[in-house]
Amino acid sequence: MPLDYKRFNGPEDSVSYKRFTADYLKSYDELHSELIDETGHRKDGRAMDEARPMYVRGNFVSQAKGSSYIEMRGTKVVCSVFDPREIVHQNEFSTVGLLFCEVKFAPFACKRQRQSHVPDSEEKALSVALRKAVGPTVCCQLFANFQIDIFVYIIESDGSCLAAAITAAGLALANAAVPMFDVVTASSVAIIGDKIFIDPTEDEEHLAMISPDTNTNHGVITMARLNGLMQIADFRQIGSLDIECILKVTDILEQECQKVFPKIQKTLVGYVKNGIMEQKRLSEEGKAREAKLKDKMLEWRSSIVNNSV
Amino acid sequence: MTEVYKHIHPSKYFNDYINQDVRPDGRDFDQQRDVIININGITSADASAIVKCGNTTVVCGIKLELARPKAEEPDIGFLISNVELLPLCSSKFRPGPPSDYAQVISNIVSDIVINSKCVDLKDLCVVTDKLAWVIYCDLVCLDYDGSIVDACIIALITSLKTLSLPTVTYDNETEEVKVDTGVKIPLQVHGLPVATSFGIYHKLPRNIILADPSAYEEEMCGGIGANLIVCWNKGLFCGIQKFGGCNLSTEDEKRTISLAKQRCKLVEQVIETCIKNGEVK
Amino acid sequence: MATLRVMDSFLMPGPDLLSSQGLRLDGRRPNELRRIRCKLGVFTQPDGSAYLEQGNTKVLAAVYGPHQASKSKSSTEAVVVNCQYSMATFSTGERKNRPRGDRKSLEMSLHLRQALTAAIKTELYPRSQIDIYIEVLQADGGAYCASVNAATLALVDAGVPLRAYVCACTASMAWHGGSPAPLLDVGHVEEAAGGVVLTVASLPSTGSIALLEMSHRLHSDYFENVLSRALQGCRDIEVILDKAVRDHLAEGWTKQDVVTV
Amino acid sequence: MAGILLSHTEKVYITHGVKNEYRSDGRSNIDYRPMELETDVVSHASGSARLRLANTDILVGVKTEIDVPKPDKPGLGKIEFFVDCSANATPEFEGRGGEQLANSISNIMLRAYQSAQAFNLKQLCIFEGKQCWKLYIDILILECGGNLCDAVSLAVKAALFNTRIPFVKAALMDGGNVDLQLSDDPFDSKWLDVGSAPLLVTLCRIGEKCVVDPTAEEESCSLVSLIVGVTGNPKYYNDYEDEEELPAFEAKCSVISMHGPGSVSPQNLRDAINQGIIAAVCLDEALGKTLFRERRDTEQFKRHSYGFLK
Amino acid sequence: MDEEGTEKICIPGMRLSTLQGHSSGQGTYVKDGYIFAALSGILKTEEDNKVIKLSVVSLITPSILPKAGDIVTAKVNVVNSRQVQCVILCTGQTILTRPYKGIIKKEDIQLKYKDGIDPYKCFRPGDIVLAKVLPTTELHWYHLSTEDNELGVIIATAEGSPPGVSMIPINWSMMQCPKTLVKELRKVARVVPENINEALLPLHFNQDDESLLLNK
Repeated sequence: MPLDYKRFNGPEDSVSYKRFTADYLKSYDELHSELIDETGHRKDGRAMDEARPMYVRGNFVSQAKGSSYIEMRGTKVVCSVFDPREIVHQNEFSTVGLLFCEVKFAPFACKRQRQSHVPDSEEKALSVALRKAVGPTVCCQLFANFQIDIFVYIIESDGSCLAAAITAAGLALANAAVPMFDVVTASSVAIIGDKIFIDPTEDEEHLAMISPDTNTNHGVITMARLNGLMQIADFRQIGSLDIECILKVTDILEQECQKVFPKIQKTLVGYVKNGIMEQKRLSEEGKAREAKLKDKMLEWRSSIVNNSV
Repeated sequence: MTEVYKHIHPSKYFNDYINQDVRPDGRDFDQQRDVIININGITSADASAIVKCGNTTVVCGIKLELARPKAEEPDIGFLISNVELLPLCSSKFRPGPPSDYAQVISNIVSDIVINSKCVDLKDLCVVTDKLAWVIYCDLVCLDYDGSIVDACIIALITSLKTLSLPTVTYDNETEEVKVDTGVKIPLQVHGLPVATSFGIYHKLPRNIILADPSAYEEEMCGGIGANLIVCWNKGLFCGIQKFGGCNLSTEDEKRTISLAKQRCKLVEQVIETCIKNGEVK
Repeated sequence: MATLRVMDSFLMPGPDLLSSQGLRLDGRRPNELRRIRCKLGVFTQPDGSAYLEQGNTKVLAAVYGPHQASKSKSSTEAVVVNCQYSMATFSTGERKNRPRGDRKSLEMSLHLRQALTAAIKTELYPRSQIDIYIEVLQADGGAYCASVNAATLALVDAGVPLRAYVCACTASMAWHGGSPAPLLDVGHVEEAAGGVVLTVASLPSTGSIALLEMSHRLHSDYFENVLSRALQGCRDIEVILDKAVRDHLAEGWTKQDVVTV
Repeated sequence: MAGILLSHTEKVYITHGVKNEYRSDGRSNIDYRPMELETDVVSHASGSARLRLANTDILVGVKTEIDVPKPDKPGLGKIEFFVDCSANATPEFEGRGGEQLANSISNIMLRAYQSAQAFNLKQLCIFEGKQCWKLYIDILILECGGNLCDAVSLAVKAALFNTRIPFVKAALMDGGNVDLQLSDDPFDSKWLDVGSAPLLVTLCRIGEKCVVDPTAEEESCSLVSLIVGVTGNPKYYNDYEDEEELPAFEAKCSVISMHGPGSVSPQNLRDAINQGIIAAVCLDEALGKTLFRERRDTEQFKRHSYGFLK
Repeated sequence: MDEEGTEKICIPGMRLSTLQGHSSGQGTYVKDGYIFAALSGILKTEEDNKVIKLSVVSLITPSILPKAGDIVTAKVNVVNSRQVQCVILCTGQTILTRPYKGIIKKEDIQLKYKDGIDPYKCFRPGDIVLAKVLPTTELHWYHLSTEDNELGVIIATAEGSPPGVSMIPINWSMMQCPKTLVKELRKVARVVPENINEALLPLHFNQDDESLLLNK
């Protein structure tokens, strides 16, 4: 790999100390048995079908047109959206605008290895997936020949990053007052054997990607959904799953996306309410100032009159 | 309407405020923005801090790695700090490799930390010529609203102060490395550098010094970034840098240095209380 | 190391390239071409396309145009010939990391353009552009020659007016029993052995040379000798190409309909 | 694929055709176009295949290299997909013009081959933790006539089926190095086990219905398409003496992905996945039988090689 | 907030009504015979010719682009003998956070004497102008016109004057700096006063005070 002269680099042979810890190379079975305790609860105490609590807010980045922040315990995602700008290397007339999506991990986002600054294939794949998921919801025909930038930064990653990124982008777009067909929310599921982990953590996702030697189901599915129009904006699966399982998970995911929706709805309505209040306050202040100005004017005019007299 | 005016005629808009002895966000010329610190909010990092100075938000995450020390300096470890100005934090920055400005900021922050000698690099060596710690400090700006260096230094120092190193055993014969995360030793941090940014606004008859400028103020003072950065470390004056902008008179220079000294004490207190509270938790 | 080898070949120009019976490493005689097989119109989407095998070297060519030239390239006098030479990542013994964009491919693209511009009646299409794309599927020496020959066929298939066929051929030099013996159509093994390689692109029917390139050193006394051997190769190739074109045109017609000139 | 301009009425014509299960080339919505397949077409590669699906032309070469396995997966080999969109297909691909399309195809292929149930990387291991084989699967797109993904996956599976990996003797030396001995005999090698390798099926939503194997014209009428990767049945790729020893087989999805700017309704999605699995199972059977027949012909020197000259 | 109940808050994708008797305005779209909201904001209804027009008003300026017929505020960057290049800052009351490139061709500067006009005598780099957007003919360039009397330079600083000191129009083609008294040629816009107070005030009234008071 070529050396990056624009940053400070550490020694080339440096490796994370976690490589030398006792639990670096655990066997599949060990990892598997750790996921669920005797009572059928997950490592973090959740039930199998319980999503993590989600903290949502908009207006996170003061310099962006619209922005959002989503936190699902260990997964923290920031998204900001900027106004349309011209497409640099475009020479053909188009009737629709473009979405430019970039997903990046913080160098310290992953537990295991430090993330390189150079975009890796996972970041590129996430960017493509994000673009696919938010594409159907943005009214692209309104900004033909221009592009809207959507940047997602994953501060900390503990599973379901894509789902969090999509939901955050949907909120940030609405926050930026980009005309949209619908609010988009996403949710993901990890499947290991006959167990379905809703809103998986990094460990659960990691294990779901490894195939056990037996021919059992394993995989991760992420779905993005337009809640008002009841359409599926994106569906991506990886792993190896049979058809019954996929169909079952599709239903579950639809419900999960539906569950996220009210949170986004509430946030957006909250901002409109605040906005109305703010507007009122401003208009009152404005009126007060106007009155002051009028007084001053009268005073001043009378002084002219007096002077002339 | 104000916004339109600000957009169309920015210099006049700004001038109007300055003439009334007030800044557009309502602060006095010397007034700093509030500092908020949150420590160890990111569990995937070995140590972390989130710092907000007004709107400016910087996250620092530290990742520990092990490597063989350099042959010419076999008994010292590595402290690598980088500042990342993301495209999402402001429309000024584009995706791709770091811009010139980002590299300058990265350099300033790294220089301040290395020069302050707050971390003795010899402490980072595990076995001479064989194994040493590499501390990667990644500073990420999430919201760029001026005085980025101040926030970066606070975030970096706070997270260094909360960092502890796991114990490492190195077998000289088999060259096998074992790390025990159960026993951790806090990293020794000597001193506490604090940087304070100023903007110098050109105005007749006297230039005006703006402490802790916002992004808009920095722009009005000429170009992106602060004009003047003053650095104090535990009551010791340890650096001053001036970049472009207007000329600085001697009395202004003295005033900024004393302002920075006051601020240094305040910030120290904030960091100390924050770490204490964190430990109590 | 490299200079040493050049010296070697200069003093004793590749005595190991010919066996005592006067046969080459792959069993050919010095003046023998490798087997050429070709086909026109392999694809439907391009305006013209051709596939050509020269021994183990396999090349695909596609021609698009003439069409409106992109703004930056446009010329009011003549058509712009745009060439791209690309090698499949699996075309060589060692895997290539990228199919094009490296220095060698860019040089090849440039040489192709020079040879083909000489053959095309460029003055017929001002403000237009012809795209010629070459894809080398398998490289076993003489990839440039095969590319030129394939591009000629593709241009014919596209119906682009040509002055003449442009054919390319390589020649090298060996010694047989003390006398110089020029070798025709150099293969990869012979190229790698480090002898001189002269590449000629010519329009045999007009007798003109469009491109001449030589690697390594050769005594000027033997140059004419090698060049004439290469030109002979071009003439031989022209006959093969011509036959391929006629066969292609004859397809779907009965033989009687085609008047053989 | 860009470069195809259809008028509104042409689009309406295609959409109505699909609605009535009757497409402009006479196929029904679940029919594939005829394909031509030939393996072992590139001599510099360990395995190769060329597939022509109507106008779509794909050439795949598989090259092998010895590499060091990843530290967290010591017992597995490596696989890499590289797609190159040749400018022969369309002038838009000149230079780096086809890179985006190429990346999206290589990405979905990589995801489809990710599960061990689709392609077991253990067979590429030479010496655990020290040495393994790395497969470079180089895909060259020579002509685009719609339905690239399906064609690529078919050609890749055929090329892998055609790939031989030399037997290597590995011994651990002092100092942790591995000594490798490669046989000089090119026939001293093994075939790869690719029976379960996945095939991709693209389902293009046109109007309210989904079609398989869309032509380029149909693709330009569609706002969204679903790609389903389905694992293959080893039965068709191996010479089982006894039908009884066959492992129980169930087609599984190894990847599902959506492309294009549109969205689908949940019911549409379910139907499409079902439809995709059925199509993939049929394709897999046809491919396996063809490949197996070709291999037998080659072994008996009956096969005639055509390449691009046919 | 007692008034709050009367305002209907919308978020994108909310179904507002059927298309019968209603029409879709700003911030809404039509799908399958229904009107949906496209922005988050307040629902506004206007009755026009027995058809109720629904539109959603966002509290922050929506992401829009200048379109043909809009009056925009632009800043002049480059002036040459054939055209004037500028950056569009606002359309109407809406601030554009991104700069969009605009061009004023020589023949679109004023209504009369189109041929004899010299762009240097109408605009200078740094001037703020009001202009109208013409139909788009080029990618990424908005063609603008200042033909109308109400369009042209509104803010300009004379050469040599300190920044922030604007010139005052003295006739339709000339402006003067209040500090240095330098006169310069411009294609001046006839600004129709919006605020009666402003009109009553003489123009050399302490401008700094005035603008502060108007900040609302």
